[in-house]
Amino acid sequence: MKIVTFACNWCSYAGADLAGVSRLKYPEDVRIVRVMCSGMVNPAWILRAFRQGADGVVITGCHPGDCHYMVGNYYAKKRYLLLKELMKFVGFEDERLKLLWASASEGKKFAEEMDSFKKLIEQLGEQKQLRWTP
Amino acid sequence: MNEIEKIKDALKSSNAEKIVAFVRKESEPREVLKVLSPNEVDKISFSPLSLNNPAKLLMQINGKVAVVAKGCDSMAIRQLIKEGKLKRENLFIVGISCKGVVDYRKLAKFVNLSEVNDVELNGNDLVLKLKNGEKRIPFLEVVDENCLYCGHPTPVIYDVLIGEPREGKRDFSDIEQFERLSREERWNYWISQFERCIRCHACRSVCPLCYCEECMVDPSNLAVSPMSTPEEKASYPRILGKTVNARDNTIYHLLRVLHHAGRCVGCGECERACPMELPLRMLERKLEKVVVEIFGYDLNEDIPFFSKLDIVGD
Amino acid sequence: MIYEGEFLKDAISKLLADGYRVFAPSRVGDFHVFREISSAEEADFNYILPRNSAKVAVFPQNEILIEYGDWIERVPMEEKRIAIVGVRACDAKAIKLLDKHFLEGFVDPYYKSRREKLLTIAIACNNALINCFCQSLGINPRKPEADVVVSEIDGRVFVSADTEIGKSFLQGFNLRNENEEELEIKKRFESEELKMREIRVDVEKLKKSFDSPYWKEVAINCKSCGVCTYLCPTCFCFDIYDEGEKRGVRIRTWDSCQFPLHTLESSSHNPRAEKWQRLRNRFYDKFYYTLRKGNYYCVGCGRCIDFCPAGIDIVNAISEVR
Amino acid sequence: MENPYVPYKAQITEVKDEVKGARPIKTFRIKLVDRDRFDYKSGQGCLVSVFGRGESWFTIANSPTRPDLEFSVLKTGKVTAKLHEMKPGDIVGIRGPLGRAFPLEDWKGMNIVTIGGGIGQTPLRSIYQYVIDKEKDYGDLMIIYGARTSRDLVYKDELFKLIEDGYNVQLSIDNPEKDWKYFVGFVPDNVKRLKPNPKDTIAITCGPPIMIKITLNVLRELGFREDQIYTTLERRMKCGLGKCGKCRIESYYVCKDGPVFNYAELSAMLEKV
Amino acid sequence: MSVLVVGGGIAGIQASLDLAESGVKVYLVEKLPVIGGRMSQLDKTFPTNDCAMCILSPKLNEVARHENIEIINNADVVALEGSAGNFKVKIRKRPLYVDREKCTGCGVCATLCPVNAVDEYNEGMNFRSAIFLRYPQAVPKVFAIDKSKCIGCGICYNACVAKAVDYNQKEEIVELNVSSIILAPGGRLFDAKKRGEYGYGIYKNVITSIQFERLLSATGPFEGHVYRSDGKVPKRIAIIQCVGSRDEKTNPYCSSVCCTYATKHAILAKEHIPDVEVHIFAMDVRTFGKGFEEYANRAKKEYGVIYHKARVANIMEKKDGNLLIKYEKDGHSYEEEFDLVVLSIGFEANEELRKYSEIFGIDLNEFGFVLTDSFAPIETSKPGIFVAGVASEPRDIPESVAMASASAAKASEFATERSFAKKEEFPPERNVIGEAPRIGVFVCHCGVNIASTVDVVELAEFAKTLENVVFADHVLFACSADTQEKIKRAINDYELNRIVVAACTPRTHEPLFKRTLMEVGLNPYLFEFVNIREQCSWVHTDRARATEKAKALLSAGVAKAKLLEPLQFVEVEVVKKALIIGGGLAGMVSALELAKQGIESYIVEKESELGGNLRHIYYTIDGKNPQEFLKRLIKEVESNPKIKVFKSSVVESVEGFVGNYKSKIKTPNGVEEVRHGAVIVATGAREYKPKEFNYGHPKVITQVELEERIAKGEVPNSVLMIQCVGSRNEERPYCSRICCQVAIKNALKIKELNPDAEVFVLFRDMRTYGFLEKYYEKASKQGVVFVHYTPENPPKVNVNGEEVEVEFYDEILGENLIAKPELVVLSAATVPNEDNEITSKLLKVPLDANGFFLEAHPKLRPVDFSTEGIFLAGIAHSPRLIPETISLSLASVSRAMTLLSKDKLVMDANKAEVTKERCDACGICVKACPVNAIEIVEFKTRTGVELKASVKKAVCLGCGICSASCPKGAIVVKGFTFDQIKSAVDNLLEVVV
Repeated sequence: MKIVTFACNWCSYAGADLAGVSRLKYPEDVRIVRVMCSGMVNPAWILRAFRQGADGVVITGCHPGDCHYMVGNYYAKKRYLLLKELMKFVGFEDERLKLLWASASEGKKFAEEMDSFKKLIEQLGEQKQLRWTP
Repeated sequence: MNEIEKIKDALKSSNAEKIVAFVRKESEPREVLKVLSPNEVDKISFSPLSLNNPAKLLMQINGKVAVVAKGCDSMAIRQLIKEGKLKRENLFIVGISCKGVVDYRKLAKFVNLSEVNDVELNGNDLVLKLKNGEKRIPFLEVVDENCLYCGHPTPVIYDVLIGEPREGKRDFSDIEQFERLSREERWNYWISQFERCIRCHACRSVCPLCYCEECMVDPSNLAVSPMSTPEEKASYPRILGKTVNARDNTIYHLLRVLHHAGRCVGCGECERACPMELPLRMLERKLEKVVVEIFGYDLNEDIPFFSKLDIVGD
Repeated sequence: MIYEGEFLKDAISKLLADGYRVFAPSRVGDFHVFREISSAEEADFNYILPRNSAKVAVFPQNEILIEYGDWIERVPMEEKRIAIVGVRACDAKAIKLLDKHFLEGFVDPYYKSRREKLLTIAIACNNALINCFCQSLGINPRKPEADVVVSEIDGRVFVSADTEIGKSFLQGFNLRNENEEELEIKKRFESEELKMREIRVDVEKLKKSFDSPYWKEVAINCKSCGVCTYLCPTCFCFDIYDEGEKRGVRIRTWDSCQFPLHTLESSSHNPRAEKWQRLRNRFYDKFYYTLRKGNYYCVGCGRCIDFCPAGIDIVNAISEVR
Repeated sequence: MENPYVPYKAQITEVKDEVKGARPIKTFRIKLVDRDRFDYKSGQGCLVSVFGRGESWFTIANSPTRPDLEFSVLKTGKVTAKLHEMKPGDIVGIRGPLGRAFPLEDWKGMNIVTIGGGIGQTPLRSIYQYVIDKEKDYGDLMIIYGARTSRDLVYKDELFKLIEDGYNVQLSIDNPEKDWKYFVGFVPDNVKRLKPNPKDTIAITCGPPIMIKITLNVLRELGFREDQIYTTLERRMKCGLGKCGKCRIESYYVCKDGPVFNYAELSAMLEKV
Repeated sequence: MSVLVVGGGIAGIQASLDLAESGVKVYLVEKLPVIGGRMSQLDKTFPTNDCAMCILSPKLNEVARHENIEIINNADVVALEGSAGNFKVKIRKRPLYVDREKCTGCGVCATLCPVNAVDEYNEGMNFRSAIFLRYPQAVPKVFAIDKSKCIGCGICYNACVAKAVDYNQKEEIVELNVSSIILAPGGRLFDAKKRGEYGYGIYKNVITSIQFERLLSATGPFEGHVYRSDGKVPKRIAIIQCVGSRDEKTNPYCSSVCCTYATKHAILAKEHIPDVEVHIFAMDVRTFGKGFEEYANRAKKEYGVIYHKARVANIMEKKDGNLLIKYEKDGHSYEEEFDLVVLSIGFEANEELRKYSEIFGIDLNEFGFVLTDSFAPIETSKPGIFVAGVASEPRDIPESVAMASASAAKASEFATERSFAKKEEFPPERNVIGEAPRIGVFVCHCGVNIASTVDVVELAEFAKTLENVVFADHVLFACSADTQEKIKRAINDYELNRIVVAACTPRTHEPLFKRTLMEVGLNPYLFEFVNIREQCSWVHTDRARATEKAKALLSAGVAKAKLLEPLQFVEVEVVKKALIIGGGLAGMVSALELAKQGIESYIVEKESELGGNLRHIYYTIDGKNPQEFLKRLIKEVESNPKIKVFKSSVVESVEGFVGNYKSKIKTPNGVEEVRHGAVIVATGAREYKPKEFNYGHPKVITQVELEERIAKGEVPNSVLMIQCVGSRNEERPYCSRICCQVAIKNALKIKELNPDAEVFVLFRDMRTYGFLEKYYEKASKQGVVFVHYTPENPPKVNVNGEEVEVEFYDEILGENLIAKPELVVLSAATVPNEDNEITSKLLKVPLDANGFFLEAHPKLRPVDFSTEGIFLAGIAHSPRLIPETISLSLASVSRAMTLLSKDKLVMDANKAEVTKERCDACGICVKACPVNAIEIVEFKTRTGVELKASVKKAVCLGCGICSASCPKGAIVVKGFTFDQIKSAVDNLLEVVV
């Protein structure tokens, strides 16, 4: 399983760090890409990730109202919902795309959510719908 | 005075340097968009076969231009004005309250098109003036399906309006019906559609909103300017290869449609242009449904969809 | 010869049984596309012209040239025999033109691997579409050039084979010879012209009007999409690119001279940067440049006219050049 | 070539920095692995393949009379950027020889003038090396070459060596520089100054389009006929076999029917290059 | 001239950094060999549970690197001469026995040293060697020999490759000229043995709070696992408050921080041991700071921490090591068994203060802390010497940090010269454009932190196989000074032009490595950090899989590094003026301090006169006259030529960006436009107008109203005060902090004027923190009756015509009582200003959940906003007392000076940028930008004019909302470009597990 997680620099990345500092465990499949803000996550990256074989993609950002840039997470949510709805519409397993609000102090939440997401993805199995094959 | 004369009169009154309007093709009853000089006004034609959206053509033309625009065309023009691609003061818009256009491919099933001299809408019937005689077809049977869900039959922006204003509607029943299918059914349906796509990019080329000179899905070994460094070129976005397979095609269409959130004007050019008849409008309409129902956004609003922050959806 | 029954369907069943990959028109909604089928039921011959051309069978849109890791790992070649069933005269002629391109000079091994094992079964046209103009290009739609030709005339199925491969294929079928009357019917059928559009190609005029502003005028509404070239049965341009950084495949895909990126050089110079240059290039390519190969590279199928979103019409454009 | 799309395996044996800076040029020397070098003629090219990145066309920069294959690479895109990262011992793919060569056989007994600018010197180098190696077959050799600055000159060492050895090498740079002993000005100006005699002479020019254009005028003024002037063209190339259509000018495929053309052929074309 | 800072704890660090950043030379004297102070021992910080070391360590490194700061470690001040502006100090540098210049901090000596000495850093819970570094992240990273433990075996001397060990090092006396001094030696922790009844030092499982802190810490004795002395994991923990505080026998004052840190300990204990039960025994729960009350509520509700309002009488040890606690609650005695007891020990005055009081000639108060004045909380009794942090009163980190900044402001008044680091200090930048990427990879062991889970050797080998990597190595500590040298050497030797470090989180050490790059002339943006500690080794256990993941992360990092470009810092001119919104105490103090530093300011006050809330305060608890103080302030402000006051005015618009604002002020005389470089928000707060307890009835008034009456001479005969009116409830969960003090102040005043008056105070927790406790004591002694109530059973105020009666439950008597006081006085909450929201929108700065302004970081950036150039002063931050307000206001000036003292501001280069060739000027990004940093601009081209998007670099925050909005990737944030991230994602997925 491969899970790509986009984490905003200010909250979620710090939250993931906290999970580490607290020695909480979550699956190795979760791999974090640092971005400045969840509002920076381009839907093209998400589609690309699925194309390159990601089994799940998580966008994490600050809780609504907590964005370091005031509104970035609202943009993130809009983009996420649009993409998710479209994916659902075409019959893609949209559960594979997840939006998570995690603050810098929610290391525990981060670890738990990653754990349960991994379990969900495991149930779905390997992502084949958008994975590129010659 | 009939419709076409009214249009001509309006165009003549415009003082524009150029006219963008439909002209009848010689070999078939199809109307084609042309750029005419003011003295060629009499060449123009307008009928339920005036299918295309002139908005994209307008972007190529400098100076004052008069244009014949249906409801959806005017939506596109307005959107492009909002996005700074057209200037209102350079446009003279002859708006036409639209009763819907014909699906040319459907029409071909009813009649040998080379026999058709002229078409005209008469009540609920499409009247075909043939080389010998006349044929009536219920308009509903040949109307472009997209027009059945039209939200803006009356132009939203115009200088002269021809015809009585008519109400649009907001109807997502077809989308809702599709949503009720199981996930597997939906996926199978779409994958069988996307499988057919040959990535000729006609959908993108005709779309009035896809005016980017370079697209996200284009390859990256592209020179930006003589001064650009190799790194710059290499950093050009490239999401997909050129290979045409159902999966990459899916990503291409999803990404293209995503860029139209809160922007798609519903003219249906993408579907009309598609040689493989992919139901592209369905995707756009699904997105419109999300934008309208989840976010409560109205295309008529001045503020762009993404910038409207009091709506974040649930 | 005459066949009693649905020859095309029976032929497909036999071809599939013989291990051929069979390409045939298959129905999608209200139209047909040429694609590979796995049973005779998938084919449908109630058509005049499929949306795409039959070139997909010999020159697919994507094809892997090389599979690589650290170095070349595999060079895949077509191993199976291929059959195109239900091809029209225009598309059949187009394959001959593609042969010229791919097999003269450097021999394209991938094309060759398909072509040398190819069986074509054509159908004669009974009707023309609104934008058909093959006759003015010297193609007889009622007498396609193929291994096996099927003509349905007044409810009778005429089957003939001009090539060895066609003849040997027909041996497996229960055919009877035509009688006198039938021979006459067939002869008359083949000599009768269909009513269709005509293209007037004046090479001298084309030569003179190369720099004419006419081309800009024709191209004003051109969208620079690839509909015309991707549907064209004779267009052969392609691109090669590598997918996968560390291990992957070198792929050949169709490309279109109408895309601005087609000719863009890495120095950023683009010899055909403007869309009217590209459109002109397409027209000249079909009717002027390729004369050096001895042919027009147009077979008059009319697809590019039918499906051009801008209504650009090659017949008008070439005929009315000034 | 059995399958002309499949490259030969080759190994880089030497990498030389020609030009450093933002648009660097390196010269690579390569040796085919598992087989001998293919026969080629001056002016022909090859496609160098880096799996994962793609292929790029390079004109072979050394004469067939010399060992191995050399080509010079200006870093502009994905393949060239990758090549620039490579070092001796690395493996690349190579397809060739491709394209039409200079008719050096036909030029026997003639005087040769090569007029090059920037990296356009590559095919000319192959010619002058050939002519030097077969000196008795040819008349006088004049090498005219210039670049924007002295740092942008390629094959500097070799050219200075030729000057030492008494060859007629005429260098130039666009703007004055300290310690520059040779001509200052554009290449066509240098040609104008040197006035090569058109009698029994073939002029081959290669470089930036604008330089070629002006040089052509200068040569015509000096009395060269169109069929005495040769150049090489550049186009986007993918297959190198005259199939993919990208490099096409009219019915010519630059990769197969070119890149060498003489001006008589070029001026007969409708599409001006 | 320069400033001497005594003490290298967080206060000394912050003061030094503020001074240094505003161009003042600083000598930082620390008695230990390393700086970091108490905070370096903390695991987490309340109320955000931020990792203390994570937020401290960047500051440590900043101090170590700052060109204006000289650290004099292992030293004390021994003599002082001269006066303010011209002090001469003598400093004794004790020998480290290690040459500071030579030591690389590699630590080989410590691993070989045969001595086992008690580790003070871990509070005696494990051992260290005689040659040691106090803690791994310590600055300066120099080992020192503890001579008292050294056996002189010579092993370290022989082992040191750098030949840094020098047994013969001698003490040194340094003489310095400084213009002012900041005293920040911190406090001392109470010795728990003095409270014999708790058995500390006798019972093994009774530990102090600082020991518990070390237990919790990942760098503690058990790497973050909480064990008892016998290795058992505790299941029931008791935390006992006020050990050495609020105690007549030891220290009568309140230590202010213990209640909140105990809450933190309880929460962390729960996080470490999910099934643990934690009981806190406290007389009052004093969680009065910003966000603390909410923190305690979370502890109760989310973590199930149990608080007892109780006094612990004694503790007995059982045979199994468990402890029996005897405590009194609601007049009854109880006994309960626990397996671990944590004593929340308080602060005492630092023993060194006595010495300093002599050397410096400054006065101490009755408790031995530095004496200050309510209206001059930063000043000591000697001009030119200032105090910060716990030296003058127990206080928490944010208060100490604010005070440190404030002291920096005061101290720099005397420092007339300012000097800034010159760019030439770094070698000229190497141009790498056009070069093929040559990447150097450094994989960090982080001691065992990474290496125990991830195979770092294999990872370094793997790195060598990656494209463009020309050098890869693994190092013990990537952040150590010797690794920096190694990196520099590798850059030079291998002509590296990109550096990737796989170590901890980039949030801590990124600046360190960037600087290392700059030191060898490499653009700092050619650096990429790969997090294999917090996001790999610490969260995984399976070595093989963790190593595979580390490979993927590294491969993604290298892929991104390939595409990194050199970026240039953004420079902005600074307009050396400030706009101060609000003309109350905070605004005026700020303006005056700015004026002293030579900066002009504009005060915008919405009322018709200056003064704000201070206008309604007539006396202070310590008997000062605020009205006189106010008059003096107003006079000073209005006569100061550097201050322009706009009364009855509001700020209408603020445009621009840090260093360069243009604002419109709507004044009665029309709109004025002013230009300024910074904004100080000092909009204040107000007293809540209660809706409860029949407020509005003539006999039910608020404390402010009472004070007004008393000031007028209307002293009541009987008063009943109700605390927490409008605070600590559902609507306003926060504690208003000041009301307990106000109640006692007024109670004492009434008693003073009318000794026979009856005063009742109904309270939930009396929060008379710090030295205020003595007034609480005094009030009790003077007969003020304090009655506890709970929110579940609040008092009732019944109105009967003109009369009021109050019904309340007395816990000790166990029955409802009825009082009929002359006045019911409500201690009403302090609530945020109504127009905070307008100001917040105007300045684009956030508010917290309660409507107060939200600072950039509650711990270490209490007066900054996350938007640069905007600062926060006074009670717009949160409710606070006069000295605290002054301190916070001075702090905001100090922070503003770090910017206003400069001519040019240098900003981070990770900004959005438009690739013009790709831009279609569709304007989608323009509308998406949250700070309006993008505009459509006309560009001249060869053929005419083209419209393109363009980014105002100084405004851009680099958030990248624009880049995700752009349909063609024409606008990207440098350092996070479309392709850099895409490439990272690709590579993250390519490595097969």
